[in-house]
Amino acid sequence: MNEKKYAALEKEISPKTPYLRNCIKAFLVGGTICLIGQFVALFYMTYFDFTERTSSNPTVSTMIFFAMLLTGFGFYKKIGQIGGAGGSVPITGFSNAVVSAAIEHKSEGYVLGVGGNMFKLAGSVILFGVFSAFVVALIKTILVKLGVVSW
Amino acid sequence: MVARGLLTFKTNPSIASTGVTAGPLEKKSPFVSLFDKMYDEEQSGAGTNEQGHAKMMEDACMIALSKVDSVPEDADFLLIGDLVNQMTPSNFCAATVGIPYMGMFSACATSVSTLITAALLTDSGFSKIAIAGAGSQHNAVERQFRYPIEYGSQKPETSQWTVTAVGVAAVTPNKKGMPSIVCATIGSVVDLGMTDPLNMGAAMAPAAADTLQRHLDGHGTKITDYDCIMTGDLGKTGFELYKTLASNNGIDVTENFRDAGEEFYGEDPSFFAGASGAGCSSTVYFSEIYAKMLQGEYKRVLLIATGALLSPLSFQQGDTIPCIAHAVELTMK
Amino acid sequence: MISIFITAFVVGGLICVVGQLLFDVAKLTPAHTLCLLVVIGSVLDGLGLYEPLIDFAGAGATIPITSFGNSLTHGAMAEAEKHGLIGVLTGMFEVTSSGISSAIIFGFIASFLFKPKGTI
Amino acid sequence: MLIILFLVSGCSLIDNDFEVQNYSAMDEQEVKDVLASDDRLASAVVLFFEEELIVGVRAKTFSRFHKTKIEKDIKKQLKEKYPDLTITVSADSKIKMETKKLIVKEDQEKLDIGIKKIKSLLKEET
Repeated sequence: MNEKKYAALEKEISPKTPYLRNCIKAFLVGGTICLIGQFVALFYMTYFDFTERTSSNPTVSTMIFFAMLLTGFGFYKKIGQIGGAGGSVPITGFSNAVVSAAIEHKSEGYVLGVGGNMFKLAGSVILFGVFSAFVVALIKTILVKLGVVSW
Repeated sequence: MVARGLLTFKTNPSIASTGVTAGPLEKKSPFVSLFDKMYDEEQSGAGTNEQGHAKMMEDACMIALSKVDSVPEDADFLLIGDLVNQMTPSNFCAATVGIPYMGMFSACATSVSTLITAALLTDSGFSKIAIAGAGSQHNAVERQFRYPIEYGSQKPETSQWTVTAVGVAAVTPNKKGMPSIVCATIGSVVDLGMTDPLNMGAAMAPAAADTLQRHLDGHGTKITDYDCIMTGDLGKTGFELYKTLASNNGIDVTENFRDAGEEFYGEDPSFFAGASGAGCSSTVYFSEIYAKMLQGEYKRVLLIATGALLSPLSFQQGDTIPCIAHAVELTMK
Repeated sequence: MISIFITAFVVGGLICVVGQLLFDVAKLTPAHTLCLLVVIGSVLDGLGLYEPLIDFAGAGATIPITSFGNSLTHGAMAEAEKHGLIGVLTGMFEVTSSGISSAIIFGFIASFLFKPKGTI
Repeated sequence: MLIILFLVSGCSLIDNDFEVQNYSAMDEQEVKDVLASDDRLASAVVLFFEEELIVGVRAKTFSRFHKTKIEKDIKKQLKEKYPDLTITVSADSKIKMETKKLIVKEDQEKLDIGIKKIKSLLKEET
């Protein structure tokens, strides 16, 4: 039995990934989280002085807060199991990554444990977000300077 | 006779008693009535996962010893292992019980590798009571190998649930009416290029099939000689693959093939492909199989514990998952 | 008024479907998927396409992690417009800070309040 | 202050969803024409007050992609028609909401405060 033959056998016998079902669940769960986000945004627009644009910041913070509670009470991993990407792609998934790492490493103390591991999972998102923003903004700035495009 | 990892014991050391402890979720196991002690809380009342893990191990050792009317001072060796970094729970357990100790690691195959070593020490006359066993704790293992417990990642159907359980056995020189260790096969590492840590059963199946083949050839036995051939923690997917590989090798796959991982949580789909972890094979071997042998239902069994020898580092660096399987043969006379 | 809720649901859901396909078909880990989506969000903003998407879908575009890349880029570009190249560095967190700071604050608070449960 | 209270209930003049409140002496027909001719709009509220003209519009669902362009277009057209007024056009629903509030309140004393607030809301970026 060589590696290739075994890989083929493994593919045949392992349960197939239910692509369509996973996508539908991701769509429904992710869509619902965004829908809740929209209600939160509407709340901020109606009762506070936020416009459609500026309401996104408090909305994001509120959703992060909700996800903190869900993670702490042990519900978010269920959402993640059902929704897959529907649970991890929204900002609530980012919050789940931060909060779950923070409470997990509490046993090692607040400085080395919580502080050192909080961004264990989410740190890469910040890194790639910041670096790609840097590159994109740099390219755009140069292109503007060269007169190829305008702001 | 010793040749290429094949061992035959002259004095047939016995398993005089066993001790099995398990966490709260393991109450769902069909074998629960055979477990000696259950905890209502994952950390068994200790402050951290690792301390709870160590406490569970201590309790299992004490239970096994008390069943042979002994105290830790009577025991000659403690051979135990787990999956946490540097096996700290085993180390702390050994510190508490104070038995001369060797930590052993063969991932989830530790249950059998410790049993073989204990049998060797007993066979050579160095040991009157040797405690052998292995354990795992879900939260401690998951956080080390995968994600934080509360992280919402989607597990595929092939993934397995690390059990919170410890199983140990007290190995003594041959005693009448007790299951005894006849022969064993030390596995060689098999790596067929599997890389998915959420499908460990598939990675381990070839190792199990390889060791099964070597044991049958090396000791000149047939499948029909055994009342039960039980693998450790292949899970539903791995077990299917292992049976396919075995029948490809010309082995007649019968009803006597069982897998501890597949059976551990019954048919509950929330555990996906079944159980895994060093505690899975050891608890089932030292409760279900041991009890069936004492009752006389099983006269001769072959236990093949499988282990995936990966680390979080090796997986992240893109290495494949090397796997091992050790086999031990028990008889009841 | 109703239509913004429908578009939020549909667009947010579709972004998650893209993530799910990256999980299942491309076999990426969650961390790789999220990083890729953030980069995509950032590039879309560079092309000037993400803001219209927010106008269209509201929370459907601001809640998925892609908006994180978008707002980082947006902040960097807004500052670059005012202060030139150096603004690329200084403006980065001007817009996004709320997401990161609330994640840090709530994450730390959570570590006081909760401990991992480990149940199914 | 000379005020011509001209409450247009909307339905009689343009479309059901176009609402105009005029606290100034300006002719409002022009604004109605501009808004009515733009088929990307679903509804609008218009407020004239002294030198100010505030237009809050709601774009149709798929036109929301071009919100900024719609704002610019309408502002440009209105600027031609009313060169003397300070014109504020926004497709943000908050602006429309606030403008509508000012209209419903009919409290002219506080109008300039309200208008200032709307403008400051728009100034905030992000």
